[in-house]
Amino acid sequence: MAETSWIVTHAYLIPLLPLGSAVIIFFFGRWLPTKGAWLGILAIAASFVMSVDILMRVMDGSLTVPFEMSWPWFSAGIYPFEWGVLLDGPSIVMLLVVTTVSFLVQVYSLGYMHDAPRFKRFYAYLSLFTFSMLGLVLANNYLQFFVGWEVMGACSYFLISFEFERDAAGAAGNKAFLTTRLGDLGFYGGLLTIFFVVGTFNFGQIQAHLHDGTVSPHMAYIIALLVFCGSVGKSAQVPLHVWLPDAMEGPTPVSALIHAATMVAAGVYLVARTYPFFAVAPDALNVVAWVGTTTALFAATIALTANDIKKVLAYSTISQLGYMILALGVGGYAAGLFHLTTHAAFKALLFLGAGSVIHAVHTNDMWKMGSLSKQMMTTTVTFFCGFLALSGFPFTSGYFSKEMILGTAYGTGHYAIFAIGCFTAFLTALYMTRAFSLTFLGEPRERDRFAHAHESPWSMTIPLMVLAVLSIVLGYLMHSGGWVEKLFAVPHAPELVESHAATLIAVGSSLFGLLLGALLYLGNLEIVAKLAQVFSPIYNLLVHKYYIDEIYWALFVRPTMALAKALDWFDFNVVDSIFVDGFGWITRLASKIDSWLDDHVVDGAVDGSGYVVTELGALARKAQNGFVQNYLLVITLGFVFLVLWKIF
Amino acid sequence: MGEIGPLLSQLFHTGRDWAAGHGVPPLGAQILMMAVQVGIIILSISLVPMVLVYAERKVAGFMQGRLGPMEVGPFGILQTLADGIKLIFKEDVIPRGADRWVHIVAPIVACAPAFVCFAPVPFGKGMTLVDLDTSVLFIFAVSGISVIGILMGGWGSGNKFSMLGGLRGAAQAVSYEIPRVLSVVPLLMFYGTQSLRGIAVAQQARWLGVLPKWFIFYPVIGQISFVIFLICSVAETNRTPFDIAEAESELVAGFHTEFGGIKFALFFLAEYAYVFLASAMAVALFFGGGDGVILPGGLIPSWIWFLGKTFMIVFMFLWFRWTFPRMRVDQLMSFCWKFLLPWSFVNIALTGAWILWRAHS
Amino acid sequence: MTLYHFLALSAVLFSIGIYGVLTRRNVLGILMSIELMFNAANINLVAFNYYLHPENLWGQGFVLFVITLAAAEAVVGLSLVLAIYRNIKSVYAENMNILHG
Amino acid sequence: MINLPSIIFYTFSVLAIGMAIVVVTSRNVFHSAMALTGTLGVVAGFFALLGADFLAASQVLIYVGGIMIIMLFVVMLSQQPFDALQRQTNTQWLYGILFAAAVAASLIRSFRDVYRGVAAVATDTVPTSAPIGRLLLGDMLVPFEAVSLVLLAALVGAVVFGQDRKAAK
Repeated sequence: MAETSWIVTHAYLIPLLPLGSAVIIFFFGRWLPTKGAWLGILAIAASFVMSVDILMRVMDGSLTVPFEMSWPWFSAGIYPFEWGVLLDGPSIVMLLVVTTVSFLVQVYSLGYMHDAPRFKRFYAYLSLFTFSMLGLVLANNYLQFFVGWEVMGACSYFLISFEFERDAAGAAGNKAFLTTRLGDLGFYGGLLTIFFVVGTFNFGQIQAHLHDGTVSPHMAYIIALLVFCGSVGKSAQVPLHVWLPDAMEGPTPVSALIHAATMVAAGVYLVARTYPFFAVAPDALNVVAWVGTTTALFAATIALTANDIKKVLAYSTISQLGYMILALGVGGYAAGLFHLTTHAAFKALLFLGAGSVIHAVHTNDMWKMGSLSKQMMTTTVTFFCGFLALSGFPFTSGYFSKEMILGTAYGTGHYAIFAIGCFTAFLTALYMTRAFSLTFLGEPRERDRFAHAHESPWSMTIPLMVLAVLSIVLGYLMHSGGWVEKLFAVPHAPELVESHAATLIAVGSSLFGLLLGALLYLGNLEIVAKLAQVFSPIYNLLVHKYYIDEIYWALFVRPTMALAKALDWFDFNVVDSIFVDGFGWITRLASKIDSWLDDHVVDGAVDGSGYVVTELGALARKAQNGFVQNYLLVITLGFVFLVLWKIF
Repeated sequence: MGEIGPLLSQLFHTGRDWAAGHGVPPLGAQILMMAVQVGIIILSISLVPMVLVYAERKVAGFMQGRLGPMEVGPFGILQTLADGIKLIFKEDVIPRGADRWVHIVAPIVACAPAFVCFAPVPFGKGMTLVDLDTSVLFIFAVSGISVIGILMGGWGSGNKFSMLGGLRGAAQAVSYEIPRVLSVVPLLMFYGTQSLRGIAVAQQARWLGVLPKWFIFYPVIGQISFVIFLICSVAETNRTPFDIAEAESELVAGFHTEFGGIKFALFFLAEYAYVFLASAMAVALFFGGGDGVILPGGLIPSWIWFLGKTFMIVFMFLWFRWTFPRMRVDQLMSFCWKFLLPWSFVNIALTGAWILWRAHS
Repeated sequence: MTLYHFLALSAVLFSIGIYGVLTRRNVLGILMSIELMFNAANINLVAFNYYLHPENLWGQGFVLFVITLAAAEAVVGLSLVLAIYRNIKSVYAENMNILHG
Repeated sequence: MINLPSIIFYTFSVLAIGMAIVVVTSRNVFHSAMALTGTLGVVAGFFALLGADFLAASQVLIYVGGIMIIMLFVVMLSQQPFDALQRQTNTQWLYGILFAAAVAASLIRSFRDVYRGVAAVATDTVPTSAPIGRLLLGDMLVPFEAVSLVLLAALVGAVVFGQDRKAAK
């Protein structure tokens, strides 16, 4: 084996550095300058540098992927479990995505969270989150993956409920936690099935077993769908998407990092990791594709009417995640991961930009903003870059990845999906134009807020600028630099039917969306209001997010609570009154009898023995006279006897 | 003048043979010659304090811009002799409340070990009375007995100031004994012997043929050891700046308040004998004993070198006394336990590292 | 000079120590008597070492431990005596009897 | 047989036993302590006689230079003026004498049975400090470390017991 560089053989340090900083900040952060924030930033910066180094080595060919290392973890019976590091295209790109966004968000938070309480804890959670995400990304087996997955879920829960003084934040945290848990249940079942069938968690070994007949196509189908449940939960796909909009209760940097760029993408990554199963069971891929398509369309429509800037972005995130899932579903493994990468850059940018805006005007409601470009130029420009990228404006990074997805959908003959995808692209452009115009252009709608708005500090704008540059050029870099083909190579990529018409339709729908949006929202806003009135049924449906929350409430939460109440009544009236009270009565009767016996029989014996002991003790206490040397005298006597006994 | 060590040894042999030849049993002759040797040592050590007292008064005088004693003899050189005679002829007072026997024995207990301690000191080539293998430990152990004398003096006087002085003095001496012993440990580690003579002999070498390989010249460890040893020796002898136990202005005169005449002289003798002993030890341990510097060819005999260096150290003692202010009793203790003790441990560790390094390179 | 001489001497010292422990009223006296007993035992150890096993030094090593432990014992014992003295203003063993039956 | 060691032995024995008797009989605790100091010194002499030079020095250093001084401290701190006038033996002194005598007699008797006439193997007395050092850091390493822990515990214990809590407040 060729000389492998130190950084590669110690790749496990990439997640461990943030873990170390998390532990230190948790326990000693209080005494560190800036509450240990710089420590977290330093750790993630180191991880970032290591990731870049690894990427460079892969690109110049000095490191051949996949590169795997593993160490024994524990063993259960005959099954050894390992933890390990698997470096291949997806994991390296994810490493970069996670470390970059995490690094920028941590820098950004220095400014954004500056006055927040529990600053130290925030950084500790961020570091812990980064650790779990990186651990997941580097995992070479499902178990380690699952551990990272769950720790990440816990961190997400902590951070959503970070401002737990507000009830909404607490409730949102619970909702997120429980909803994703539902998906994880499927994931867990999938894991058990995998282990039951294959007997190992290691990705490579599983892949080897897939083709030697250990796993029947049926079994693969079941496993693929079960594991996909996890993705649905974590990546907020229909029908488990409800938690993500609510998760916007968390601080904005958290939304950017966890609920836009990294954690929610883990679901996509999971599907990518489970791809061998899907490859065996194409039916499952169809399910995936349609779930993704539905989600993409569904979320995009809701985003059209949302008034909260973060909600718009949240639905947009769901929609884009739908795109990625869609891409994977139609066989566009590379396209999905490519979109994941570019999306991470511009969605993090958009969230951080929104955070900057919120920081300035102290509200989330877009109708209370307007014309902010006059006050915050940097934010506007950078946000505009993100907006273009998300809308798929030609030659921005969103354009390349989205194009690739739609191209794949068309090229593999999924025409319905392609059509819906194009329509979603149109909607995306439309709602993003709406959001951008309402926030930054037009007339200031609330004078006070407008007057007090100001540009954010350096620590917030610099990450924005970095991400803006990435949003614009990343797609081009990866596409024309051949990174996509090199890093996301998959053994059996589908044959694509090239079609310029498809490309034109896709681009055209995006541009049309931009145009329509500009017409509607740059002009007189009253037309928009009128439109809403004309289409009020649809509008209301969208504003109420298709009543999904209400339906869930009626279908699941209410019955559960009613059942709980019924059980409570049963517990109180039946179990308590008959069993517990009845037993109580019997016990009392028994104890009365016992008490009589106790008084007359047992106590008599006790008193009697007590009397005997007292009398004997009175004799014995004379020996214990508190005169130590007297005791010693007796000891000496014993000693003399012993020696004498030995002699004679 | 030449080396007198072999000469003396020859003399003793001759003396023993002569005595044996004149009807004295061999054992008796042996004991007799030992007694002669011991007598010589005791006599010369008894003379040392007289010199030291004179030196002290003169040094004090010069440091304070005075002349010091000038009346008795040329330059007052017979002053201490006169003082000694005076002390010897004074009335021997035993206070009424005193514990009589303890009062009488105390000065002897304080003084006798000081003389015993000189047995293994290598005054020059062949001038070690008893070359004990454990001589360093022996000196520390025996000089520790003097502390008992101090306590006896404090107790036996039947005077609460004396008792307080005795307690303080003993506490101080016991405390400083620890870093003092520990400061010598690096030497024992380094030279692998506890014999003072052995250590002194081991230092008779040169770096690059020029710089003497005395322990004081070993970087860091030598200096730390020496400084700690010197400070502790000053404290052991209850001298300024560590003289809180007998501070004239605070405790009358500490444990020897009630002692007069010859008994006081014995305490006095003990103090100066210990100053001399500490200086001699320092020379043997840190300054190569009788190793000459400038004229290595033996032009100046080793014992002159030894005594010369010893008096240099003695001068440092006197110098300290007239330079530093007195320390408070709590400062004294915390200085010992919180400064000297940790640093002597550090020094031991450093020396260990040094030895390991030396063994591996 | 035989081993028996030393053993007899140490037995006598030990018995004197026992007598002291049994009869001294003063706790300090008891502690001193205990030291006597320790030393008697130490003489035994060194003597056995010298006469029976001159090839090694285990006896002497053991004595070092005894001396060390005696120091520990003395220090703790004496600080206890001081603490008791502060409380009941007495160092007599028969006064320390608040736990008697 | 009169030679130097036996002269020394008998002299030392008389001294040791005499001073030991003073230790247990003296009315003045300070005198007891002084006598004990003497006894310990003589024991050091015995050690030297038995070829244990390092041990002799250690005995003097630790016992005389350390333990006895602390003991004298406590004696000085805890004595009251009338102490020296009080009887210093308790009511069981007669039993004490009897028992001590019994112990001595039985010990000597049993020693005589087993060890009578064991004379020294003729060996040169060699310096013992280096071998003892090797022994302590070699075969006796575990007890050596354990003893260091015991000393630490004693140190802490002495500080805890010794501090005057009322005065500290």
